[in-house]
Amino acid sequence: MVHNRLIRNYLIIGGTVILLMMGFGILMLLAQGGVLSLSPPSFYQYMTIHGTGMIGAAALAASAVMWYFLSQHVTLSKNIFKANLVLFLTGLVLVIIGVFSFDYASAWTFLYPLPTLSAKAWGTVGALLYLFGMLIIGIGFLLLFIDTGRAIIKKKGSLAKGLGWDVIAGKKAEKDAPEPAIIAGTMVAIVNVTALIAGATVIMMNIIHTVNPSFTFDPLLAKNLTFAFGHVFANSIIYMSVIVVYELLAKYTNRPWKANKVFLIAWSMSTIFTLMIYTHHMLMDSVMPKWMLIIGQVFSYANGLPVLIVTAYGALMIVYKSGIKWDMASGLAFLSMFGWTVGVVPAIIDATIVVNHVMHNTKWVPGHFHMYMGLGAVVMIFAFMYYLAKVDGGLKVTKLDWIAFFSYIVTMAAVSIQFLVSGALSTPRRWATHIPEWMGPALFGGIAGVFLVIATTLFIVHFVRYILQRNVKRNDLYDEKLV
Amino acid sequence: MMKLAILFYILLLAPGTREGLESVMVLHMFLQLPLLILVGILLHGNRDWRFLEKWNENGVAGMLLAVGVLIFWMLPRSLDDALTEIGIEVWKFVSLPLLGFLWRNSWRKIVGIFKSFLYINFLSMFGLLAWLYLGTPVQICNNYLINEQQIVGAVYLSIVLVSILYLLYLVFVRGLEEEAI
Amino acid sequence: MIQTVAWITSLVFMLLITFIFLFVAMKSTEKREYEPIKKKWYKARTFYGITLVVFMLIITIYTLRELPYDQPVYGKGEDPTIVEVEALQFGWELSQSEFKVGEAIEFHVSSQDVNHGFGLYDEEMNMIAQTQAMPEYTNVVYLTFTEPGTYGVLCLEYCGLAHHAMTYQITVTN
Amino acid sequence: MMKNWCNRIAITVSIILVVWMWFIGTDGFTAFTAETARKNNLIEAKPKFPEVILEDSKERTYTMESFRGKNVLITFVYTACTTVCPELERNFAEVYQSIPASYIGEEIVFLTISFDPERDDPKTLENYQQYFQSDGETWRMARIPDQLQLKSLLDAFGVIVIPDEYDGFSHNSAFYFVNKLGYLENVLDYTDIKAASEYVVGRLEREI
Repeated sequence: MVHNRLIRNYLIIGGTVILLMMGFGILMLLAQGGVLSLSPPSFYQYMTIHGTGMIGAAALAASAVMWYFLSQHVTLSKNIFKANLVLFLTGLVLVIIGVFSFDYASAWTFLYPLPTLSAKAWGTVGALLYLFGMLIIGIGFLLLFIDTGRAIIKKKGSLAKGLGWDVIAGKKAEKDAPEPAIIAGTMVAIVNVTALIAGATVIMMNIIHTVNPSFTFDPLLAKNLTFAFGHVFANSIIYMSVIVVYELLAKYTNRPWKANKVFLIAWSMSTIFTLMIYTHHMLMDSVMPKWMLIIGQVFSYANGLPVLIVTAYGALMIVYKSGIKWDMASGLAFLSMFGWTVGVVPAIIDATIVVNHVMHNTKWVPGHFHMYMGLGAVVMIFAFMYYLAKVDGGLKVTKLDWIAFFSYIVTMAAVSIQFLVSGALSTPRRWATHIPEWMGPALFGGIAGVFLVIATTLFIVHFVRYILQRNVKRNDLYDEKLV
Repeated sequence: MMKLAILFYILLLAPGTREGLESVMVLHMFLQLPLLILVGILLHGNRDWRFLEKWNENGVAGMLLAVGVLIFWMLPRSLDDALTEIGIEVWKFVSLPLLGFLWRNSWRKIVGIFKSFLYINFLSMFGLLAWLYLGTPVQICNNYLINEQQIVGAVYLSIVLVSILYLLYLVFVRGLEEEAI
Repeated sequence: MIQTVAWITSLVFMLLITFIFLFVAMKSTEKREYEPIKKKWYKARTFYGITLVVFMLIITIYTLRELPYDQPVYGKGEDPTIVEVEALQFGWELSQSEFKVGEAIEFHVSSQDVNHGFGLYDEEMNMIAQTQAMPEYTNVVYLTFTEPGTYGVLCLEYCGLAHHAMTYQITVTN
Repeated sequence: MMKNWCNRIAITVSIILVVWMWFIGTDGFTAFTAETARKNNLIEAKPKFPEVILEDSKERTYTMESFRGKNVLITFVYTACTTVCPELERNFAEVYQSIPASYIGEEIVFLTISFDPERDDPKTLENYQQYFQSDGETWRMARIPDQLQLKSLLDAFGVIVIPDEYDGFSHNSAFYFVNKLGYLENVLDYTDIKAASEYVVGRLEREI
């Protein structure tokens, strides 16, 4: 029933791309730290590929996590899942050609009209390759999430029931609430289909403008749509991956992690807030309607509540005095909840308008998302990789894996914190060169990054070993093996 | 059904209605074009059309052609050319009924997920066109005034809004009994 | 200074969260029945949740009192100096670049090509204000310099290959 | 099996048909609006500026013959226009200023032609000049008093002018580059000042 080969392909491609993108991250930090001389065009090309690649790869791997657990409850189309992978790789190739062969470097935010007005740094071809690449990747994901949504509707009747609104309303007992995988799947289907509609519109718009520059569009609306797409899509990564935490911690502790009313309300809140709070990216556009900006702050605060009160709290409660047997998978799952929670703090601080006024687009911003992506979402993906290697391949971990585990925590935290420190020092984000006062943290981060890459490589190596194993009867035997 | 379709077609071809509908951009785009599509749908009716069972087995071929024609008529160029070039005008009266015919034939045959995909795709395409026609300061169609362009944009926008509401109704309230979307 | 407050607040809460997770991890190997734990901590959660919501509400109200978008109230005869700021790849054009301490200034920021960010830095390279420079739109920053010195304008929105070179200098005298 | 084959052929044929249709309809994916198509055709056809009599702001009358030996950059406007024309002329002025002074008047003349001869008499045109610092000599503004002649010019250069309900016109806009022999050589996007002035300067330098 579960198509492990496809899942493995998703994870290994996602994991490897993440690893490679870390490499580009190190190069950028070292260049900013003043020890590596990198020409600005190369720096910005690396920056473009780093952002695009990280988000794309993490979303790819996260969708495999969701697919694995969701397909145990609803009927998902294997063909669509396969098509998404093919489209992703096709799009990726176009993006890579656009960036490296045609010097395209508009950052993954490609704010209109930058793809067209590049000050002659790149031509129409580069921009079109990149934009079409993104469009193709988007189509793949759109198909995947439509399939997710349709499968849930088929099983549950409607998306409202997928989010358990009938349970919230009291029409149904709490014990009949949908499984966490279904709730998360519903939420992600809703927000990502919305995000991808916005994304397709704004990408097509950029394509039209690139082909025919006399067609102009409203730049403020373009910015809104771009962030509505980018913010939601990036956010959804963690909501897809978190399913592994629900499943794993419940199994390892032998304590049920069932949805109750509070849980359901929390997820419904996340659904709505995730769609609304992209405006916190635009707090420094005073031409925006003021109420939208205030919403940006208020709901960014509120969006911290579901995770702080329900998800993280639930994780702590389930682990507390449970006699859990720690292994790499459960350790990473627990770590990821820590990463997510701790990453919420600088995010909320930055969403405060008065703070944003002096911190927006400083390195504080990458600081907070490296924290909850690097210590949160991506760690969930690694947790799933170790879980799969164990239950499906019966692969044992070595001491090296544990060394990698702890060095990953330290180095990823170091990378995030150096960004935050830089942000507090007002270091602007996305600068190819730094003045001497700003170089220290960047250099520190670059060096930490090298160790981070080593740790991640060990994670990936473990997973590759599992893939390369032969003559193992692959099946889901977790119950016997864990307890 | 078929008689009705032919009658309708002749009516649309009549010089009076034709010129009347084409003189105003919004009527041209949102009345004449859809009515021509309707002709094709009526022409198809409820018949089986045996040969299409073979040639349009899973609906993909028909749908591709239909969508291709539809996108062609959304290019601002085509609308302009239909007024100035007789060849394009003839093509309009041939291709759009064909579109309706193929659409009717294929919609029931294609897999559910592609219906959803098409629906969602048109949301973003119509939204884009609304944005283009409403916002751009340059004249997109040479044969129509700029303010006509904006009315067209407004109609596109309203179509998008209604479609979004309908979609929300479907996925949150009614659910997807097959063929619903 | 706001950056320091933000940094310290973040640090405090991040450390708090770290301690809680460490504590739970340390207690995890002990084995107890789940039901009593659940009961006790669900109760605690209600309290914790309410406290958190109230705390956030207070912070929200406190931080939303004065927003950088609001035009300050000018005293009688105190007309603000309006400075037109135009950004373009890759430089700044300001209608005026010398100011006096205490002078009420409004920077009207726009762009001729792509999106840029108008970031104002003091002599120690700390940011004191910013807004986005957008084509077709004009964003406004209200500022009154309190210290004389040389201030910098840095581009804060990625705008192309010379983004980092897009700087400008402002002089403020007594 | 047979059925399957038919279906596959139908899909392939559909795709080919669609691509072919788009290809024909957009002149090989080069022109998505009638305006671009018009420009492309003009650049291809290189029509001659017709024999029409111009009357400029200084009430002089002449034909294009008098510019023989000089390139002429042309725009079409009507002075009562409040939307596109002022922008067109502002951009025109910027192109004018970006041309090296030694070329101005010697190698190239700027010419703004009004297609509203009734309202745009020499007096109005002279007024209009002041908004854009046009000197009336190296950048002239003129009308074509004869309606038939005007129409022949608009038709030759593909300028579409539709009267609207508020006594104004909807019209398409561009910079028209006419060479020393009086043939239209290029139609430039008026919104892209940089590209237009680069083209003109490059063109003049090549000639010298």
